[in-house]
Amino acid sequence: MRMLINVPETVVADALRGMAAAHPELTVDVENRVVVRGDAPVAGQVALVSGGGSGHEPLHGGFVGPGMLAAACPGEVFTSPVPDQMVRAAAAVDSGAGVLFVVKNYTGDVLNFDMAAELAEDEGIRVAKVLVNDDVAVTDSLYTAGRRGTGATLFVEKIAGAAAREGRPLEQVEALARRVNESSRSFGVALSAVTTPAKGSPTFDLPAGELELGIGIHGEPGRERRPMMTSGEIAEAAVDAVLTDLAPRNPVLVLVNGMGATPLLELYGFNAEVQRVLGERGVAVARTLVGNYVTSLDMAGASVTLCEIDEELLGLWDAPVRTPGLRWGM
Amino acid sequence: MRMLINVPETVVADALRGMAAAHPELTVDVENRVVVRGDAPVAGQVALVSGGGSGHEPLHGGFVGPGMLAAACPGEVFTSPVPDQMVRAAAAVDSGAGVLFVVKNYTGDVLNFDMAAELAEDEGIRVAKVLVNDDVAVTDSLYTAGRRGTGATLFVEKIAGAAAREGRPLEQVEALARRVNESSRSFGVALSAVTTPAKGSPTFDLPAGELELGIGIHGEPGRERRPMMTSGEIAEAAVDAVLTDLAPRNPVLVLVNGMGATPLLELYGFNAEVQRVLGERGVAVARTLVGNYVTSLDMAGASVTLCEIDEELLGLWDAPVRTPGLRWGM
Amino acid sequence: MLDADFFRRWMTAAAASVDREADRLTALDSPIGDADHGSNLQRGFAAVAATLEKEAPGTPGAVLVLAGRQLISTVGGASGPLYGTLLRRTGKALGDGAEVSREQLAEALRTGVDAVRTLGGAAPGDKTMIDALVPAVDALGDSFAAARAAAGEGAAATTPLQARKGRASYLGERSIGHQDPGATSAALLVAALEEAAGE
Amino acid sequence: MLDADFFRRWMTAAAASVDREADRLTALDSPIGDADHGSNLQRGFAAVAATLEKEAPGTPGAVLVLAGRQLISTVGGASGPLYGTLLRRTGKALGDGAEVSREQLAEALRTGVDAVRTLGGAAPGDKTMIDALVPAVDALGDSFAAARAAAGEGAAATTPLQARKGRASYLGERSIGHQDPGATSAALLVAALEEAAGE
Ligand SMILES: Nc1ncnc2c1ncn2[C@@H]1O[C@H](COP(=O)(O)OP(=O)(O)O)[C@@H](O)[C@H]1O
Ligand SMILES: Nc1ncnc2c1ncn2[C@@H]1O[C@H](COP(=O)(O)OP(=O)(O)O)[C@@H](O)[C@H]1O
Ligand SMILES: [Mg+2]
Ligand SMILES: [Mg+2]
Ligand SMILES: [Mg+2]
Ligand SMILES: [Mg+2]
Repeated sequence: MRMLINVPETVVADALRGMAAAHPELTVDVENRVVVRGDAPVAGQVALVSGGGSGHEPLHGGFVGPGMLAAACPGEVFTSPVPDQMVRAAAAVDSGAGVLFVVKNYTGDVLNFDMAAELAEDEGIRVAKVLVNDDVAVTDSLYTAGRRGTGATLFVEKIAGAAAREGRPLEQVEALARRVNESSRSFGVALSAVTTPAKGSPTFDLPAGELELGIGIHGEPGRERRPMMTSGEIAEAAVDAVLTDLAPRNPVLVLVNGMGATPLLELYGFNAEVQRVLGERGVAVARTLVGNYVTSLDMAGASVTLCEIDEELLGLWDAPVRTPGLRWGM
Repeated sequence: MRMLINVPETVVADALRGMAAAHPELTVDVENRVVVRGDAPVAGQVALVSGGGSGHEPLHGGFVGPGMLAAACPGEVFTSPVPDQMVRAAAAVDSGAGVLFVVKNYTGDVLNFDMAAELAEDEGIRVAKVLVNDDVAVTDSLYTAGRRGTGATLFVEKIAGAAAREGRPLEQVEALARRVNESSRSFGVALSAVTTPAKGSPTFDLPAGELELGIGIHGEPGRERRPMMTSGEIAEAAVDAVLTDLAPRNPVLVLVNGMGATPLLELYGFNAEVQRVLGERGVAVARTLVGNYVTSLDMAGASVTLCEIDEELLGLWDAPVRTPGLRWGM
Repeated sequence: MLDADFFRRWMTAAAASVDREADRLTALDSPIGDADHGSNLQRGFAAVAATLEKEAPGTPGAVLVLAGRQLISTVGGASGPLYGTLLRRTGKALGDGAEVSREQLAEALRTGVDAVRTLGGAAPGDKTMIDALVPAVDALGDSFAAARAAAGEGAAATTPLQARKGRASYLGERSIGHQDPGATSAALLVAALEEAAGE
Repeated sequence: MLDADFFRRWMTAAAASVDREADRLTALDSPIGDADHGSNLQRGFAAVAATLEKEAPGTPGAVLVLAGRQLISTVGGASGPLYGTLLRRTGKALGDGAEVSREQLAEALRTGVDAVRTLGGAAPGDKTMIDALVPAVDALGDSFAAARAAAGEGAAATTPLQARKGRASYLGERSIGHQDPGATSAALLVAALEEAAGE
């Protein structure tokens, strides 16, 4: 085990203590596992609440703050949080304007957030939900649990968060979030398996010199294993996979996302290839974000997310945001 | 080889192309390997120029922008840049107010920047230099090349960059940079070796279950190999090593820096332990930064940097900065 | 007849068994999942055992409702709401009598399993816990031993299946050839019934 | 006597030898350095060979000055300025005659090595390229073969030393037991002299 931890059992609690120390502007409830922006509830603003298994940092706790999430609920590593967390978060951030749950489409997240929504509504909180399901590696059919939520979560949380900050009503924020999700598609590759603290060894065996195409963010293998490809070939595979499902006529936001252990040097080089392929396919790029945003612990690899936008969405994307993981304009 | 690259020879050029695409606010000269803020030269402002081997991203290219570096010169992976790059960068950013070279203390960096300074002065540019040498794992003596420059580079570049933005003269910016360096100390640990693109295999053999104490950022082994320690024990070793050489009476800036492949979840957990130890040692903390800032490609591990500050330095630290890697207030 | 004590023994036996088998459950969850099923259930059933000891509910139904709630509040993931619902709905179906027969339990458990099917949308053959639970409920009318055997066979029979629900479904054909972790833990849960009965 | 052509052959032979041995040099730079010495010199000497072919300087001194400048502009790291200075200062010391004797070369090379010592601050025994260069210069008065042998021995003798300069010095006692990459490449450079002389 090559881990900078105390014991596997306290990994999430330890991280929350460390977050609290580094970010006094957040209120971190370590015991109940809720990260809330320090000034919540904000009068007149819809509050975005998200959450999911830990191990994808900065998602979601690192996206709490003005212009993005009002609160985040971290579960155990790769395990959806429990309903109690979301109910507590909703109660802490609701100003009366309502709460939007941003839920990545995994069976566990969906079931736990659904239960939380029922319980929160029982407490008199207005709750809307948006499901993020952008991963084209999974076919959305009767034969699967449906497309997974991955990189588009960042776009949904940022853009809907900006709309909430403008004071738009719950229905509008929800509709916008849904539109961002529907306009977004992702595809990821892994160059190494992931090692969870609880297991202590790689979740699957990926020999050097091979890669997994179409991976998720939970250390599960992909749809296909292939001999190693160049950065250019991977960019072609990823972009073309995304474009089979999304045919943008407007410019796109591009997220070139690292899975955790791929150096920024390589990510930027990969971005050069992604941009080349987009150019060759006639896709115009409005903004590009390169970095480790929706990660999978120490997995090496990357994903590409495209989000087709219009003037409204671009304005909301560019709007100020102030969180540990994404910050500009304030 | 688990690398997201085309061929080892083009890794740096590819990354620069990808940076150019993601950051239109920067001027990236891919052929000559110089990253310059788009609005340079800025009248009346001293210009900071740094550089070093690639593989430490976001350092240095990711710290180019208002409030930090005017330009950066990336060398090959782990290889100091050549003087031609620094001369070109200095010429591009000098407004007449002079240029400050921020140089990490490695033989290669020192020699190449020295040659560049001579050449730039021949071209009529006023050049001052500050050496960053904060790593307490190396004794600064006749028997070594002197302490290495690591995490403190970020503090020097940020604080001196803020002073330059205020329009302070070259001598003052230089003196301030030197003061930040002298007030800073670092210590790092590695949980895995690093794999460079050119070599394609780990630079040394570190069995799982062992760690290296007192490492640098170039994949060199540390001073000592030990059986695996807990996050809390590592925090004690690192903080205590720093405090043998720095006895802060004022509050400190804390950088809990990831070496590249250690997940943010673990880094935050490690920060919790670092803060605990600092508290136990009676060191007051003014600000904490947690993340991958001064990296070593895909090395797992972390370093701790402390910088003792006063009101002036804190004000400059908090001042707005707008770069790809560090951004707040604008 | 089965009293509250039997149901507490069931949960304690399940907790012990899940604790013993946690690494194997997580290992099964690695090639076709996210390597957390063992630690998820270990955490959940430890909490169940602790709560039952503290609160000591007096009827079979109350034991299961409390256990189910506890699972929902501590497990997370897919298995938390699903197993939580299984126990909670089974417990509710048992009503508030002080004792129930094995046949009543079988019937209540069928209600619980139906609730799991409704919640998760999985049918038999989808390579989930359902594939162990359904045959177990069918066999429970005969004996605890028969239920245990049926659940074990159901779990083993998931190996050649292609997953259509849960995380394993992302793998498509690559999910074939691996036993489902949830079906495996369901078989442990059913086996614990036999243990509780002391048979 | 040695003309410009001899010096071009020297540089070409050095480039070929560094190219052949690049992986070994990088491997030596791994346990006590940063695993780039081979690719550094490979890049640098390839550039030297290309420039000499294009510009074809006419005197021994001009060949080395140009080669040295090229190394400074393309290698980076510690070895770029050091080897660049070595060749540049040796070239300058050779003056602008069309031919030089082996003895003149030995003298000029001593000037070059002294410049490297001044620039890098390393003394013999510090486990650097100096440990191969100094004995080579001493032996060059005898013959190219003697210089080659002396440089090789000097490089080999760095193995038991503790480094006091360069990256390897960070390792303290852990640098003992490894041959210095720069001393090894210096020995290649000296050996290329013999090759250029066709001896
Ligand atoms: N929709 C579903 N219906 C029934 N059981 C399911 C469903 N989805 C997943 N499961 C069961 O849950 C098990 C996985 O549980 P666990 O690993 O704890 O949760 P997660 O998949 O969220 O990590 C699977 O092996 C499967 O048996
Ligand atoms: N101060 C010095 N004086 C002389 N030679 C040095 C000095 N520092 C380093 N060297 C030589 O340079 C070699 C390393 O070169 P290289 O790997 O290319 O540069 P870097 O150390 O910057 O990565 C060492 O093996 C040593 O022989
Ligand atoms: Mg899970
Ligand atoms: Mg180097
Ligand atoms: Mg799982
Ligand atoms: Mg080197």
